[in-house]
Amino acid sequence: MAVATRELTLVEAVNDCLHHELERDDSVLVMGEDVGRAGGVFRATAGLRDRFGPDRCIDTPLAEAGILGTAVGLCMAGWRPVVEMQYDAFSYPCLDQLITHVGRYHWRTKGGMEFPITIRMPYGGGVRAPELHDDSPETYYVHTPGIKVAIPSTAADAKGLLAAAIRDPDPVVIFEPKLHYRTLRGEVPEGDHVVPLGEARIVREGDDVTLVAYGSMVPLCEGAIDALDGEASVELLDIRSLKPLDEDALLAAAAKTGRVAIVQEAPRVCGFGAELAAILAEKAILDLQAPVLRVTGYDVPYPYWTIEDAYMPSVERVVDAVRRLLAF
Amino acid sequence: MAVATRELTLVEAVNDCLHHELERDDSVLVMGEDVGRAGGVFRATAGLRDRFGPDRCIDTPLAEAGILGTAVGLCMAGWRPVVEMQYDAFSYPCLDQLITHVGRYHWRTKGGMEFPITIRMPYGGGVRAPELHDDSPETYYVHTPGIKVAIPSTAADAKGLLAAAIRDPDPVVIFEPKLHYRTLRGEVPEGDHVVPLGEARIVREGDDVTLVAYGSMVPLCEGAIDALDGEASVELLDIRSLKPLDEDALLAAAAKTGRVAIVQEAPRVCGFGAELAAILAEKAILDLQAPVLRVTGYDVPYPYWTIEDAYMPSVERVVDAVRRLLAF
Amino acid sequence: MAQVLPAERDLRRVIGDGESVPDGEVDGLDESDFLELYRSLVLLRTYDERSVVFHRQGRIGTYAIFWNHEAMQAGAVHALADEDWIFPSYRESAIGLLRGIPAATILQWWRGHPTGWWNPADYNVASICVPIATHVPHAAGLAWGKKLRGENACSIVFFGDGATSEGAFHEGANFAAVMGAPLILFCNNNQWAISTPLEAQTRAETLADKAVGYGMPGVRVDGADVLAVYEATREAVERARAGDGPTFIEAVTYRAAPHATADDPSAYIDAERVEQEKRNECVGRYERYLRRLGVLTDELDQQIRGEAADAMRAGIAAAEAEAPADPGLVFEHAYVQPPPELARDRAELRRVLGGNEG
Amino acid sequence: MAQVLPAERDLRRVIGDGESVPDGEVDGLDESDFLELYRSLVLLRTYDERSVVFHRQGRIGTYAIFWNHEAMQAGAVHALADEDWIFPSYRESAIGLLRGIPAATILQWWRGHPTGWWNPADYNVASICVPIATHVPHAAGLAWGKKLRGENACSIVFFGDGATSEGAFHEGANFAAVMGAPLILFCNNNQWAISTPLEAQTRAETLADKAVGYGMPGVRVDGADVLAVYEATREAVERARAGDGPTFIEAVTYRAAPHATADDPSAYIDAERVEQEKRNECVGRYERYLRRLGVLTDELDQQIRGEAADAMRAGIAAAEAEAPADPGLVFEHAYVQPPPELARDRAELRRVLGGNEG
Ligand SMILES: Cc1ncc(C[n+]2csc(CCOP(=O)(O)OP(=O)(O)O)c2C)c(N)n1
Ligand SMILES: Cc1ncc(C[n+]2csc(CCOP(=O)(O)OP(=O)(O)O)c2C)c(N)n1
Ligand SMILES: [Mg+2]
Ligand SMILES: [Mg+2]
Repeated sequence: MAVATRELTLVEAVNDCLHHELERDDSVLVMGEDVGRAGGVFRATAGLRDRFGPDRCIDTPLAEAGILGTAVGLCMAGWRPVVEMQYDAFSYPCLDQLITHVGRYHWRTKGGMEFPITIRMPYGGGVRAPELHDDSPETYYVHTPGIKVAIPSTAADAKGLLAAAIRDPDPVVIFEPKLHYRTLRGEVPEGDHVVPLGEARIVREGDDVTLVAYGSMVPLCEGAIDALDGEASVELLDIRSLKPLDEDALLAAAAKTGRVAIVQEAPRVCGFGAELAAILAEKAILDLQAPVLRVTGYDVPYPYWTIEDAYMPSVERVVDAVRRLLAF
Repeated sequence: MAVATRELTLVEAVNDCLHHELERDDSVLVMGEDVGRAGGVFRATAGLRDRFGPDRCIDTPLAEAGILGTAVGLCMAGWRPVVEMQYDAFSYPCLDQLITHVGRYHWRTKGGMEFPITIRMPYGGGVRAPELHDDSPETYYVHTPGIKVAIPSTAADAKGLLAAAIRDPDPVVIFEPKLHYRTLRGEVPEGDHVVPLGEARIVREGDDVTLVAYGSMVPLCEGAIDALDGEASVELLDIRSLKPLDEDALLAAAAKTGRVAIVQEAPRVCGFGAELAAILAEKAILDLQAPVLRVTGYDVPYPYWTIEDAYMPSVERVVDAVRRLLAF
Repeated sequence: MAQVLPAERDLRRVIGDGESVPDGEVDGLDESDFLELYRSLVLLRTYDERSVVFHRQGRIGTYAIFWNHEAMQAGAVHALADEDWIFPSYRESAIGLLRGIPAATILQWWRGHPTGWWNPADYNVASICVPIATHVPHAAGLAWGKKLRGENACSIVFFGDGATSEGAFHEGANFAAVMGAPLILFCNNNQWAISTPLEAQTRAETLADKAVGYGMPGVRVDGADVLAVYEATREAVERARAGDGPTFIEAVTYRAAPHATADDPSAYIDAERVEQEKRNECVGRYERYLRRLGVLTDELDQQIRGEAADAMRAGIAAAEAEAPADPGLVFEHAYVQPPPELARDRAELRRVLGGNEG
Repeated sequence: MAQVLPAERDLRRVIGDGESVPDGEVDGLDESDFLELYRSLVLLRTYDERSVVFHRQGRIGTYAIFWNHEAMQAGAVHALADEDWIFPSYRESAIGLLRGIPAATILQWWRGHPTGWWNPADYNVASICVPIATHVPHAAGLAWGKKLRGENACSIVFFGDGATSEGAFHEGANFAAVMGAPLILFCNNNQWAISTPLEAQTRAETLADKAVGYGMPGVRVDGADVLAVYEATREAVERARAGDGPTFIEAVTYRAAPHATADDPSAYIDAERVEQEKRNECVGRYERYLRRLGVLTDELDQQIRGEAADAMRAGIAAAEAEAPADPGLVFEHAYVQPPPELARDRAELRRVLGGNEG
């Protein structure tokens, strides 16, 4: 049976998901800075306040730790809070609550209470903004025990992963690639649409080299593959769920070509690419026919935006990595 | 010419260093919770207030973000603040200041101003304490651009790396293995003693397998090597400076045996062990004769202390990893 | 423009010293309330004093002493209904005793044994909060969440004078005020944060003054006066239930014991002041009050103290009878639906540990 | 017990409306001060209005408009000495103009060009703070650090009404109070944080009430009255220099423009109120005051406005004449002594970029 779909932008898919999930479960509420009256600075929450009222789409005081901390208490009162952090770098004040409490409270209750908090935030660079509107902070989140993390790279996944997060009994963080909020469009299933956490997605099939990416690096890698047309047959794996991780898909994609480059926008040291490379170094060592390369942001403060393109992984850098793998 | 030394515990070496550095440079000051009147909950700052006065060894209000945030301003006024976080997990409130400002402010001034902040804190588990006294949070710090990180595993290095940090023009974080504050003793040079950042230390020489570790995992690995006596010849590399990293020493130690296990107390995903493994997967792929193994804490909340030994990397787990490498 | 509500700067007191300061009374308390309060005080005191001994004997780990803090805990809890939630800090570790949590459970918490943790929903007592002030937003969220659901429950959060310096206190208090959450912010002002005295923590004349900045009422009570604490909390609870939002209570006392068993306060504390506080400590003060009232007899006192001692004897026995924790619990309850990696790790650990056993 | 200093709840005003509300005066200001203030206001206003145009023309990026905030910035800065430090938020991005930072520099900041950054020590103006309230502790630390060194400088930090909800504001204010730091906490209360109105931010009657909780004086001034702002800041500076610690100033105004060029306030703002504020905006009010005083003539006004327009014309020309930034700057100034990895990365980037160029 064909599923009805609609063409939506990535941010419209987020909005569609929120409408559907708030409709579906009246314990779901949305809270954050400017999510209500304004519908969010990217309009991800537009229309929710009108439809569900100011008690289910709440403009909070300007205090990220307070937002996440009160969300913990809201869970204890039976709510499923979907928390918006306005921007990646403005989520840092909430890290203390995240590490100290959100990731540990279920454990602390001996499994007695659940903390089904969803934290969603726009992330990533390339948007020509003043500093601190460009970070890729997934390491801080994924390194934290008790937390799950997913990052969509398509409109359909933006809806499906967010729905999975909201319905998940554990705290889940969703990073939304803001660079593609309005530029990426795609067919999105109407109504119920859940993409389970822990399942990677093969974006392109190929035989020579494997690219592994997530979020806004996926369309970038597609660009690189297009640029390599005729030169190499490239497999592209979209990890999309960082924790839980689809290790089988990772190992299969690596084994298929034996040549792997991992592309990540965040700074390199202890980025998620390091985790993926470490897994390969442990579990795919006999399959590897070349070094595992990482193409990443650099370990420097995210730069002034006139030169941000030199900071971000680029088609050129990915193409270069693929060529180096082929030449090895 | 022989350097005069004294036998000190690890925490005494920290204290000795602070006395020496405050004496040496009157722009150095120490600040934190209970560092003054009480001399620190581990007595790392004992005697400083009496000797240098309450303006150079300051009991602050109970606010970690405020401590690190005011330290930024103190630098702008020409001070070199040495900031104590009372415990690993109580440093999390300062992460926002760290990521948002401490790592970026020098860049923001176009190199015009320096922020020679030292953040030191006791870290790690095994001390039979209530929760949140046991974390190994180095990933949150080392992933942050603009920050340097070092972790000593001996009394002499506890002094020498801290001295290097205090004199370094960049922000440096020093994690001190609290499990060994009083159990590890060693000869410590008197007076000036600086261990440059960015130089690893070969602890044991060996030919069959390489163990790579830092902090409290170093003595643990020594125990494992002793347990393996006669069975395997094991090289042990103490990374000790995570950023800058002594990549040459890492690659040399890996190449020497071709079989590497990395031991880290922090949770596995995106731990510093992942970074080390990723570097090997890129730069030592032809030298590796076996998978790169990681022995780490698990990706779960640090447990109740009666079972913490099952969480922490143990001699048994390290020995098991070495045997698996040998059998590969 | 509405008038700002300045902190009530006078310390509220009900219980006198039997001589110069006359006793007051509190409306609506009958003899059974009086004795119930006494029972709570004695239970907490016995728990605390025994715990210090157990620590010295190596039977529990580091322990945060709450000697002379019992009146704040017992008085406040007496003003709550069972559906109201309590958010304790480590200083109120044993407050759950007043809600029926067994002494063994709390002792196990201090013994680092998994049976020391409980399901908060079973007692409406949140987990013991170890990091300072970070539970203030939790309590605000719970209270707000109950209100959103149309339930009548309120919540109370306990924290110290030092905690008022943390951002988490500020954000939680402000959220509670803005959301009109039925929350009682209960500040145990024992005038020390480990070795840091109150004057190094704030320049506010009183901690209750902080309420002004959140647009909520702030009151000050003598924290060693169980009846004054009860009365102030009862008023705050009434306000909360009436939909008038949060209240800040500053209970003023003095830390008459070390911060915790690991602490040696001799380097920083005023020993004379400690002695003075000890002479006027909260359990004895209330006991004398009850005796003046004629409510407490020697016999009754013996019985109440005996019951508390029995509870502690049974508690430590039960705790020590518990089998050692299974190391496999390391992987339990990290997630409701754990990532597959955890099962692999658990199997690996079992293999390695098993290898040792074999 | 000392008396608490409640916020001065009356809005201080100096400049009247020329009709019902009479003008006041400020001691110690001579004609050159009056004109200096006017010059500052006009320069800031011109910067702001031109920037909105430049943004529409695609010549600068997203821009945080400060129309009708000029009086707070000019009035406060006029009360400072050159050695005093200014900690601006994005809302005060151009405040450095008053300290001699070229317009081109600030335009470049909004153009994302590296020449938009400056060395704070050159002007005693800290970097523009983008995240809310996190610079409050910096300003407290600088002021405290100057005091520790025995220097006489103080510092002022600008932040909004929304910022008072953040933990960083709280911790910074409390540190300043405890350390007796010579700091002025200057709150631009424009009654909106993007789309969030003040009543969703706090329940305090006034933001100045927050000062009570830190034991520091709090004052309220009309933020569109440059003389009232000047006077209140001057008093706060005097207090700071006398060693009496920090002061909280709430300057009350109303955001009469969108939050930033990317913002569409029509969904949430009260359009009528905006129109009313616009009629009484701060530059015009002061201009009329000066004309009533007879200090400002048409000719002088023309000249001042012309100078400001020239500065902006020159500024944007200089900015646009700047060569595109070298991508290699990505690696510059990350560290004073960079880890060796960065040199390798830089070489790799050069190789890849070079390969494209070739
Ligand atoms: C965030 C955080 N920082 C530091 C600590 C270490 N610590 C434990 S108790 C304490 C003092 C707390 O003082 P106060 O709030 O007055 O409560 P009291 O212990 O006096 O009841 C400190 C600093 C902590 N537990 N959490
Ligand atoms: C920590 C942080 N959270 C969120 C933001 C996004 N943000 C930018 S401006 C703003 C509103 C600030 O309001 P206010 O403090 O009143 O200052 P105003 O803009 O009105 O001058 C917000 C939420 C931010 N910059 N920093
Ligand atoms: Mg206290
Ligand atoms: Mg505002």
